Amino acid sequence: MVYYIGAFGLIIIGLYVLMVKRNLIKMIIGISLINTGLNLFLISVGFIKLGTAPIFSKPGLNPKIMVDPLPQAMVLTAIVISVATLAMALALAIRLYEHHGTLDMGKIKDQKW
Amino acid sequence: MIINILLIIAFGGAFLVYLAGKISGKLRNILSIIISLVILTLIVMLQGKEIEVNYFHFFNFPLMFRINVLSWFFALLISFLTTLSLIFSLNYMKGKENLDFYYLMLLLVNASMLAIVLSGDLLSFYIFWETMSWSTFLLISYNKGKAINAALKYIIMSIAGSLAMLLAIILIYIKFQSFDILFISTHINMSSQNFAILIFLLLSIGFGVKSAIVPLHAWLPDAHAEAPSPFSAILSGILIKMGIYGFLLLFYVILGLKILLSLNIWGIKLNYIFALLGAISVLVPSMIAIFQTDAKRVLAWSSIGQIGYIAIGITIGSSIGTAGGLFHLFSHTIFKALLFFSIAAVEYRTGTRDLNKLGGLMKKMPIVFIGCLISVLGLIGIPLTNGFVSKWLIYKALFLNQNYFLLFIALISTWAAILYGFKILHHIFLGQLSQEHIKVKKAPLGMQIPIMILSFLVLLFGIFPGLALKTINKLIVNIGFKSLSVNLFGIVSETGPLNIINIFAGLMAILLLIIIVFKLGKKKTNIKQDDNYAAGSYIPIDKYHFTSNFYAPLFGIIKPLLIDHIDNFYLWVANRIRSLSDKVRKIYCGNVNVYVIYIIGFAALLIILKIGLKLW
Amino acid sequence: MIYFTIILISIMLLCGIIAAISKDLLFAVIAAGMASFITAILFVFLQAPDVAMAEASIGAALVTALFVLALKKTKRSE
Amino acid sequence: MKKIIAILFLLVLSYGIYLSINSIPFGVSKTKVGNYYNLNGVKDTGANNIVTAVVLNYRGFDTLGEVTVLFLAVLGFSTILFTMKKKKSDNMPTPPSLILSIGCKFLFPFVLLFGIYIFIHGHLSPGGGFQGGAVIASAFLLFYLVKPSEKSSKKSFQLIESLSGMAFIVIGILGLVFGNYFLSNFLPKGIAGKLISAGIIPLIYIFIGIKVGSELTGIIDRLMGKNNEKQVK
Repeated sequence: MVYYIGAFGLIIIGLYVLMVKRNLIKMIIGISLINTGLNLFLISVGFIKLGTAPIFSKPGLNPKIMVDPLPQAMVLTAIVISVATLAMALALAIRLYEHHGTLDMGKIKDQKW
Repeated sequence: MIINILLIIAFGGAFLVYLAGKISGKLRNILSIIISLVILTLIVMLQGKEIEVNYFHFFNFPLMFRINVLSWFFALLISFLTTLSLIFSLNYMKGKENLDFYYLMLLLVNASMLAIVLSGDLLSFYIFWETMSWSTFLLISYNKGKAINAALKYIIMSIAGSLAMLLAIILIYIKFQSFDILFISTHINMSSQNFAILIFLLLSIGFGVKSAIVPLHAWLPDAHAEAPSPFSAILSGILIKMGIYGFLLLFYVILGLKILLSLNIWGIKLNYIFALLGAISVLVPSMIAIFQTDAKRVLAWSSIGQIGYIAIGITIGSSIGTAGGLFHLFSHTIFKALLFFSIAAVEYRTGTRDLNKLGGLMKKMPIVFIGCLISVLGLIGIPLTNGFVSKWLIYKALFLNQNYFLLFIALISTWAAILYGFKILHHIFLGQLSQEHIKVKKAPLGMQIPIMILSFLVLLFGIFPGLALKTINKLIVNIGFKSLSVNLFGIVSETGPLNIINIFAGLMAILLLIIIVFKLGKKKTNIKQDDNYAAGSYIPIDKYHFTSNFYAPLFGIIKPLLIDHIDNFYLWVANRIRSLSDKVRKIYCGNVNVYVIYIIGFAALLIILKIGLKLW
Repeated sequence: MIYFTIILISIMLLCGIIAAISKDLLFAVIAAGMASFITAILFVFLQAPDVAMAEASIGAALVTALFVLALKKTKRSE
Repeated sequence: MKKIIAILFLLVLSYGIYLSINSIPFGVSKTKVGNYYNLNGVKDTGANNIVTAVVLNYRGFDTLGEVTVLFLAVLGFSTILFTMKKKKSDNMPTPPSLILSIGCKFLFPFVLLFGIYIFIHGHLSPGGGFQGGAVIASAFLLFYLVKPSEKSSKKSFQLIESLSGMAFIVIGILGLVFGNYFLSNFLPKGIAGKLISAGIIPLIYIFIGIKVGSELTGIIDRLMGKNNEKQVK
């Protein structure tokens, strides 16, 4: 249960950052926090009490008390994708900084109508 | 099978021409003309046949093509005019950009119009209607600049119309579980009157936009003026008649004469309302046309007026009226295309179509002048031109139906037509030749040929109206009217026959009289035009061009009538929508924080609702 | 064991809050990386060694490095 | 003002989340498919690591898509930073300290080796292509920390990346040829627990490792701002 609280705590902190902060890098940090929290939540959903990792590393492991491998596989790929998308977001932030000399969303007027 | 081949040639040929244009321009020109001629021949071969082809099964709906007299009549006009327009384009469009695209779109418009008149079910009708709308849109915007605005206006109204049409088609499908027009027409009398009225109104919006009946005409003047001139001829000559085809289909094929005449809202007959709209379309645009200075704009407004005549003719519901409407459609196609071609030829040589800058071109471009003269005579309805026959039929029908009010309006509008027809003729070909245009040459042969063919046709069908009237008679019998007694020179009706021979003889007698009077009378003395002085100083030749403010007293009288209130209304609506959208746009402020707040806020709202429901 | 987990999670949330409110972006980035690293430890507790490995190497190391490099190209304070 | 609204919304959201996660029991087996994978994974695929089996065999097509997304993101990243100007301060980097430079030089081959170990043993022990690739990328990060002026050949990275991506697809198509479907395990499964076993799984994981490693290294390389000198001039 405490894992759920930790995971959603991270997500809500990330959302707070996205809603309040205007600095672009800060917002990307917020996104990465949401990412981490979501991964934690997915893995903790797949957890089974007293379960073992889904790896037959030594003989005599009972497959019936292994934790769910599916969320793990999904999260594994999600982490790798997240790093690439974060890198892309950072690249955009860097370009915006070069062009406008600021990272403040409120000051970048080109984005507004 | 022959219909399938026809349409494959029409659509495939359009793309083939486009590809040929990538190889060489000449190949493209030749190929396009060959293709249009092949289509024309095939359609001529189809005369009098009634064929039905299922070409495709779309989720259990058989889509079919069907040819009968009505379709054949329209298909012939379409392919004939397209061929002439292509021949005309060869010279007119020479050296312009994106010609491949132009020919592709012209042939696509042609092909989709053919497919519309040949389609036997509402679904394919709608599909080809849309391809026609969109390819027309692309062609109108061909000249860029102002043309894009005109094209946008066109396509927005067109989309509104086709959406209404789509709604009607869906309603029909829900009611009858079929798209087949014949099936619907045999089962329509099982449905209630309100359903028929609904279908009538919805489809009328769709067809009315295309045919530019008055409250829906706002797109037409801009589009006609801004489109490339050979296409303007198609646009005015045949494309707006697609709306009339739709009306014919709706009135006499889908609904049938009996139901059409019985439709009413609170006792007012719908077809009378429609005829009244037609009358307004005749009167007001004709008045507006008088005071335009752009030649193509005059013709554009005049097109709305002539469409009004056709609308009056086909909605009266008598056989002679419908015949008159169809004959006027036919004559209008010929003489309006001729007028557009003449103006285009003048524009091609002089580079302008501003009426106040032109003048005195009669001797410079004789063939074009004769073509323009004949078409203006046809437009006005002088005897021995086809316009006379069609207007005679329409007046006759109005007279027989005792619609004296409509008759009065139609007559007044003819008077307006005389005014603007004369204005065009005078401003371009008569009067003083401007110094700029002294070196103007004759129109090239490729332009003269279509002009000559069309002039010939105007006179041919004016003198021998029976040639066309026989087909039209067959057509109106086909859609459920009683037959007219038609002969080569005219028509026999209840209150008196129309016989061109008599008129011909009478006119010849008058001509003879005039010649005799002039020959016997005093010899005229020639005075040179610029042989005169104002207050002792010589007036340069250019100052003799007195045609800048034609009909000024009249303008003072009917000025309030001439404001295009309907267009202003549309603009008002558009501006309202724009300002509303500006307000809505403030929601999307461009700040990511705010967007996230929207998302979270909405989620919070949902949660509150959920909890609230639980507490309830 | 459960107390240890609770302590770890509170540290993780604390790191997240620091990352959220810190004015110094470098500090915030380090805190976010810290939170990510603690998540990797939690993955081990949750019997997911694969994911833990990925999170430790990517989430904690690479992402932090990316942020630091990006900060070098822009500016450090908010 | 914005903060108050944000906190208010988040409080409501937290309450909603609280309500919904109450209904998700913690520490209980929930999915049938997970059980199936655990029971039959070794028999079906020959891989000891069920996560690997899921990633590459049961849901290999997902992984292909995921690799594509990764590729596209990196492509977008490089496109955005393509014409970046070099800052003048980067021309004179402060030299790294002695400990860092010696330590990194010493560690670089071992970290690289560790990464390769991880993705070769992906089907036997925790780890695999993604993790191994990330470790390789961090090895290169260490390398760049020591020698910021070192130029790496961008072309070779791209070549390796494209070739390994293509190899993945080629293996998939071979599966279509020799087996029944795309990415089917057409090689013999061998004895579970041995290094050479589980058919195509280690093969694919090696390619994924190389691909992810080179992509992430490319990102770091680009962000370090070394390859831009050519484009500026």
